[in-house]
Amino acid sequence: MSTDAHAGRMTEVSDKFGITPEDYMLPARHMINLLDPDGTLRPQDKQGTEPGHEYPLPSPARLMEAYSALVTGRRVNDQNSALVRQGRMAVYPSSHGQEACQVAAALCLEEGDWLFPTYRDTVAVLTKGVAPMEVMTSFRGEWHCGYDPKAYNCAPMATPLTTQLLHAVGVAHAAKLRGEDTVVVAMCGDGATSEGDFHEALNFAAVFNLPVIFFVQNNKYAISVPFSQQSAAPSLAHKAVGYGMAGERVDGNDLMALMAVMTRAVRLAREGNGPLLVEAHTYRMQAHTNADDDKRYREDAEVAEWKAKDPVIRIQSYLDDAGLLTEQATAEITEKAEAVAKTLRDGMNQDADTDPRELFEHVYSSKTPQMAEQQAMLADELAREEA
Amino acid sequence: MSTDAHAGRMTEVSDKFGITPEDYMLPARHMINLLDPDGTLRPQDKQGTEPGHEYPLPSPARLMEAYSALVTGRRVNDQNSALVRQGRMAVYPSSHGQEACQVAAALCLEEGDWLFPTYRDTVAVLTKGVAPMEVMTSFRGEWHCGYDPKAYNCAPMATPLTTQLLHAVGVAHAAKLRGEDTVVVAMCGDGATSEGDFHEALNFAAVFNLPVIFFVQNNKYAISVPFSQQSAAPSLAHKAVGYGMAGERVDGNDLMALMAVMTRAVRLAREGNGPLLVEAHTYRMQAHTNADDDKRYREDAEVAEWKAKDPVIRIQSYLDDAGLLTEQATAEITEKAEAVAKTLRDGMNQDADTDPRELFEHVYSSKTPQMAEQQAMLADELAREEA
Amino acid sequence: MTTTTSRVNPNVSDATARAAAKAATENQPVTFGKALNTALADALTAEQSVVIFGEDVGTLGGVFRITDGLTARFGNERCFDTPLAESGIVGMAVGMAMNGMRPVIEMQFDAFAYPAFEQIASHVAKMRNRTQGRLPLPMVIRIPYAGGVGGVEHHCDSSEAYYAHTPGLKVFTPATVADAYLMLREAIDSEDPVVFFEPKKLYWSKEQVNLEELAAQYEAGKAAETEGKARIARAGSDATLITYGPSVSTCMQAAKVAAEEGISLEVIDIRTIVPFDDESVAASVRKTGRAIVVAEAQGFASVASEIVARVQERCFHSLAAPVLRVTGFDIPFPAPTLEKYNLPSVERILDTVDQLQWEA
Amino acid sequence: MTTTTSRVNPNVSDATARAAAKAATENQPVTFGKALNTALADALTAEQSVVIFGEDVGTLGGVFRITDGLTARFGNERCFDTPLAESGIVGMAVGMAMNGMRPVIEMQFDAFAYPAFEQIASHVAKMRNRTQGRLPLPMVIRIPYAGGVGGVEHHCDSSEAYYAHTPGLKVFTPATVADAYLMLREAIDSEDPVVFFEPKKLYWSKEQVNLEELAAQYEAGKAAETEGKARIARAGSDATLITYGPSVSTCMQAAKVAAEEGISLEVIDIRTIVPFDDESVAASVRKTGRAIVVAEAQGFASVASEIVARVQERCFHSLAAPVLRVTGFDIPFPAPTLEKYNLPSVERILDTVDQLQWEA
Ligand SMILES: Cc1ncc(C[n+]2csc(CCOP(=O)(O)OP(=O)(O)O)c2C)c(N)n1
Ligand SMILES: Cc1ncc(C[n+]2csc(CCOP(=O)(O)OP(=O)(O)O)c2C)c(N)n1
Ligand SMILES: [Mg+2]
Ligand SMILES: [Mg+2]
Repeated sequence: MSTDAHAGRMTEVSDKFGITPEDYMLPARHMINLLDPDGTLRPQDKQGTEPGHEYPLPSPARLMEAYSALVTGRRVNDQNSALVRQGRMAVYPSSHGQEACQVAAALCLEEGDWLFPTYRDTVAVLTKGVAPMEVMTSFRGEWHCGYDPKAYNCAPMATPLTTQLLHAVGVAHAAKLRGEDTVVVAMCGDGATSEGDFHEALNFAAVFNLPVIFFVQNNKYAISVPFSQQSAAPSLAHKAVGYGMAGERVDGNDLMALMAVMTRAVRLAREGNGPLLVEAHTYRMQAHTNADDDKRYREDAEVAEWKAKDPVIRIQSYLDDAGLLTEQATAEITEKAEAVAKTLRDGMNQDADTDPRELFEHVYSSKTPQMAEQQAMLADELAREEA
Repeated sequence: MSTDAHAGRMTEVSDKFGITPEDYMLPARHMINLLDPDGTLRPQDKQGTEPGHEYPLPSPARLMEAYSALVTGRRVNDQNSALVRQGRMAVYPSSHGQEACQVAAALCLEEGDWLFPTYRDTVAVLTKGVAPMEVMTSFRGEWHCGYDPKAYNCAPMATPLTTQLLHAVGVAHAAKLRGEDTVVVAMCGDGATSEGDFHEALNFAAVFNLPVIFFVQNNKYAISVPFSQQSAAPSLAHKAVGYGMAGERVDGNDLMALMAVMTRAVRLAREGNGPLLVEAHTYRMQAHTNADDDKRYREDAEVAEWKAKDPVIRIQSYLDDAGLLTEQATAEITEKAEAVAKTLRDGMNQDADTDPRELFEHVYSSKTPQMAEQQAMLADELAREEA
Repeated sequence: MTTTTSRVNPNVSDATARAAAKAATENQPVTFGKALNTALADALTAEQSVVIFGEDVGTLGGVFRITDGLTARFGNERCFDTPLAESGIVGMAVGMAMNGMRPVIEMQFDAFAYPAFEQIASHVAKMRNRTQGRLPLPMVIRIPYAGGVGGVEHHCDSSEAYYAHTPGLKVFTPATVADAYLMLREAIDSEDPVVFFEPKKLYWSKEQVNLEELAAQYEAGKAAETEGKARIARAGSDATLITYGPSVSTCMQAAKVAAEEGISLEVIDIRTIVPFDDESVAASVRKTGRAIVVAEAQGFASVASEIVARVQERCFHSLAAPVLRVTGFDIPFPAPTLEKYNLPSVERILDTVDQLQWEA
Repeated sequence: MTTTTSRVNPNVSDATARAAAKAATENQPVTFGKALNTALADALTAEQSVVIFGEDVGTLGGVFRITDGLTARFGNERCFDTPLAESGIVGMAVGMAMNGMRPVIEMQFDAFAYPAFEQIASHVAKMRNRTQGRLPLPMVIRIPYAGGVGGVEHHCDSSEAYYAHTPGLKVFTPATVADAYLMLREAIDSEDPVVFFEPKKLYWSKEQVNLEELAAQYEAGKAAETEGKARIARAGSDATLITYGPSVSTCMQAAKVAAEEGISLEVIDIRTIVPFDDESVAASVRKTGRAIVVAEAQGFASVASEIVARVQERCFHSLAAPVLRVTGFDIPFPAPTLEKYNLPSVERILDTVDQLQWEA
């Protein structure tokens, strides 16, 4: 590896593991993968771990917590898709098939840590604790994000791709300047890694040595564009070395591996080792949104192949084999998921109650004369309409 | 190295050299450096070359051609700085100390190839063949770039950092679609690599497999900001792997190494092996521009250290030792340089002859009614003034 | 028009293309989207240097299907997907235009063109001028824009003012099916960069238009030019509604209702914001003596402001009332539950007509 | 004002700061640049959550030295350099403002803010609204702008219209040394994001201003508010020149010359483009009956257009002539040899005054 490298901080970190900075920064030779598609634990030498890239198995309790969130996540995805079909919701970008990533992104964080989600990360936001109807506000077609980001330490789900990664860096930087040890998980998709803001965010995080985990769900498509047309890199995790940070690849349908990798990433970041880039290999099982027609750009066979790697079934078999899925546990988990689904059904079946006059209330901290004038004009129209 | 990597094209290329794709993409362990600061040829095992990163020495004829351009380049830098001091030119960002990079960037190209320079790359543009006074037009304070980019296959010197790299990609792409084998060298500084456009340009070039050499002059400063605050990467050349292209580091004050590395890069690109990223380690010996005061942010000692590595003296000693610098050769080279300097002096001492009415002529292909109206108004003012 | 020797594979002969267009257009009403699609296909056929690229414009045919079928018909070298990066798309287009191509690129939605703003403002707009005319940049940036389709945040901006304010760009926006075809052909054939705004609510609107005939006229140089030529969409005598893009249809409806109430409104469809047709607009307002500018974008420092300023300057002594505006409010676009309160509506236009100081 | 517990090292006591300011201001005229610098220092002192960052603002003190000495005095955690990336700077500022800081960031030159346009238009402007007021973004984006300093291409843009057209942003631009101080303090203390335009030709202009006194007044809440309050820079009765930023001084000169010719011009300095002071402007024009809007930016779809539109709407029946404009031409800024032909000049303003249809 490069001996002229001036990888200051990375040298310190890699020294702890007795490897070169570049071996620390580059992802492990194989992606981290603890469970096989059928739910069996892989032999240790097949897990992809290696010196400097070691991942102890998560505890049963933690796995069960994650599994419960996963079941809820799947239920929520499918409930929301149904609500869209019924015309109760405007649009929904489902993460069906990616729920293990979503759950791990939220559960790896501790009290006070922040999450920066995209439009596809409903399940992560829910898992972070945001109330179901609040999460879904914008997808109903309301004009605001629906929840208080500061109450949940969870940013609004970002629509303009990649832009939120820089906000994540800013949140971490502010915390660091105040001496708080906040860790931030910033999410984006494979397509989003092509935007300039991705580059700027990773570079800022590395230069300021901030505890940000950039978590990329590589679901193989950006709407219709396959990954092969998005990047020619060996993997997205390989980009880390270009910023002087550590990168890792993980099986994004393997909840156990995700929990292991993300938990360790958060710990490393919190300990001051700088940002990390984690690429999860997963698959978008459904269309981009309900408005998309994925038959136009991919084969059913490809989708079927990934169906066999379903993250829910995989961890379920493992937990079942491990004797953790007692009847009671299963019932409780199902009940929890159903309760959330019911909340969504009930909520969505009520019409949102929005007052158009509010449109002028939050543009500025107090209404400018122009805002007041325009609001008055609208109020007058509404009054005449009602009269 | 990563075995899960799907580095398609890079695998093919690296196979030719019998190394892994990542060993091909990552820069060689040491930067390529053929001449010591005192001009002696380094022993082969100290040149930084290694399998897949092999650099035969340039021929004496080619070195002499480059040396001549180097001498002219240095002369031009110093002449221009003098003209600025005399108030004959508005601003000049000198590349004093970086001339070897500039010369190599232009001389590695062949007929029909394109160069994309920045504001600091006057010497590269001159070496590409643009007439001296044309090159200097914009620095005199005129409103246009002064030369015909298509006549010289040389883009206007870019002021908005990094933006030109994407234009370079476009020029290469257009040529490729027409089946032309045009190679493009796109230049930028260390600071410029932090902009989002750097990322987008490299990614586009790699995904479309275009023959573009991204040539970064890492002169250690972006105005006052030192490289350590610009990037935490082991080197800028390490960024290549994140795009699936090859990166290399070269001593930017070693004309021989630069010629070797750039010539090979152009050849590889022309043969269809995709884009390359070359980082030249050099130093900005003078202030950012005449308007800058570098005493505010760096020590004299640092500058002095680099003075000892001057690219002109280095290659001069080598050529002298090699018996190539005959009295006649030296005289011819000096004369050539002086002739260019004289052209600049004479040209700059004449006032530019510009007609304000022309400001409306090139905004659109033909004047809109609004342009015509505004031009008429100005013409009327001018007429009244003259009257 | 620039012609370049090209190895790009045309794939399909003119005759086949015409036949396809014929089948598609002869007997049935044509959508605005189909007119755009046909214009792109015809331009690809007519000119080897035309290339189309952007996000999802290849296999998928664009999220609005405006490039539908072009990759299949013309090959992946003429119409292709790029990585997801708007600055990259525009910047690469600049380079391609520098090197003999005529790129036609798509920004997926209005607000997603903003990452490319630097490339557009500093290069697309200025390269010709910077090079004293030596490097023209014939390229088209297509931007689906405006509301009325229930789109969520960032999908409904009316961003034309940013570009109209930037010297060196032309800004077109068609409002009819025929104009969709003709103006896109003109934009592609222009030697200047054109930002081409497509009112997305019109994509599915239909009119009885014979595209084949239009194409033949255009290619024979017999179609009336649209650049810099406002269109009198409806003649009237009492007041002028000056508008463009998505608001033209709203103004037409308003004029219809007003007519029933005995007020005769003239409706002018600007068509090209840059260059602006001062002559037609001023002639109308001098005739009617009253004017309202209608546009969806927020009003402050907008194209509507500019039109008001120009009209009052040119028609001051003909004006019986100040020139008024009906525009979007100065708030972020409130998609979708409340967008109707923000969009210029027939009622709001008619209310404003009432305010034009009619003598009793 | 948001206060946050902070471990940021203040480094220097209020008293020391005051003493330094005192020495600097008491006996000699103060430059516009020094007023800005002092405002930044005073804000850093007053409020722990204020942080300053950007390109070259640390050690170097900015290319115009507006942040000179701040890193030395307040430490590298309060005023620091970033990597070279404008979208990164603005985007990071958004996140810091989300998390309790009040970032004050510098764009090195006007045209180099364009790479950040996406972050500014889609986030800085909209975050408060998107979150129903729950995530205010108190931040200031300082932009040196406009011409008159012989700057080369991309260094002299007047880009205020792009931001003024974007709802959710406030847009300030001071024209006097006192306003430079007060308006920057107000901008930093605002709960809303402010794009703060600094006319770079004024950086070295001097006035006799006691900054220490001003600071004391401001901090005691006794300084008159500037936001939304236009300033009558010169009273007059025959016509009103409405202007801002770099053009205020030109208008003042024009008014002086006009006075010698017996014409009394009122000069209004808008100060804050958003929010706009309709009241003061309309009152003046109703009084004088004639108005000219003067601004450096290209005129098409500009702030000047907006002002014309507002004035003619509000003052129609008081107007003896159309509201005219003197602006930059609709061309890329022609720096530096020919910039004088583009900039609004005293002569061009007086010519325009002559066109205001004065009865014989
Ligand atoms: C800046 C920007 N450009 C374009 C879009 C339109 N768009 C929305 S999602 C999407 C694809 C994103 O792909 P990826 O990042 O892989 O995320 P995924 O949808 O697969 O989760 C595109 C192009 C956008 N939202 N923002
Ligand atoms: C987009 C943009 N931002 C800021 C600037 C102002 N600027 C001009 S040169 C420079 C530093 C560039 O440093 P580097 O890329 O290392 O090139 P060098 O000047 O060292 O050759 C800066 C910040 C600019 N020209 N363009
Ligand atoms: Mg994806
Ligand atoms: Mg540099």
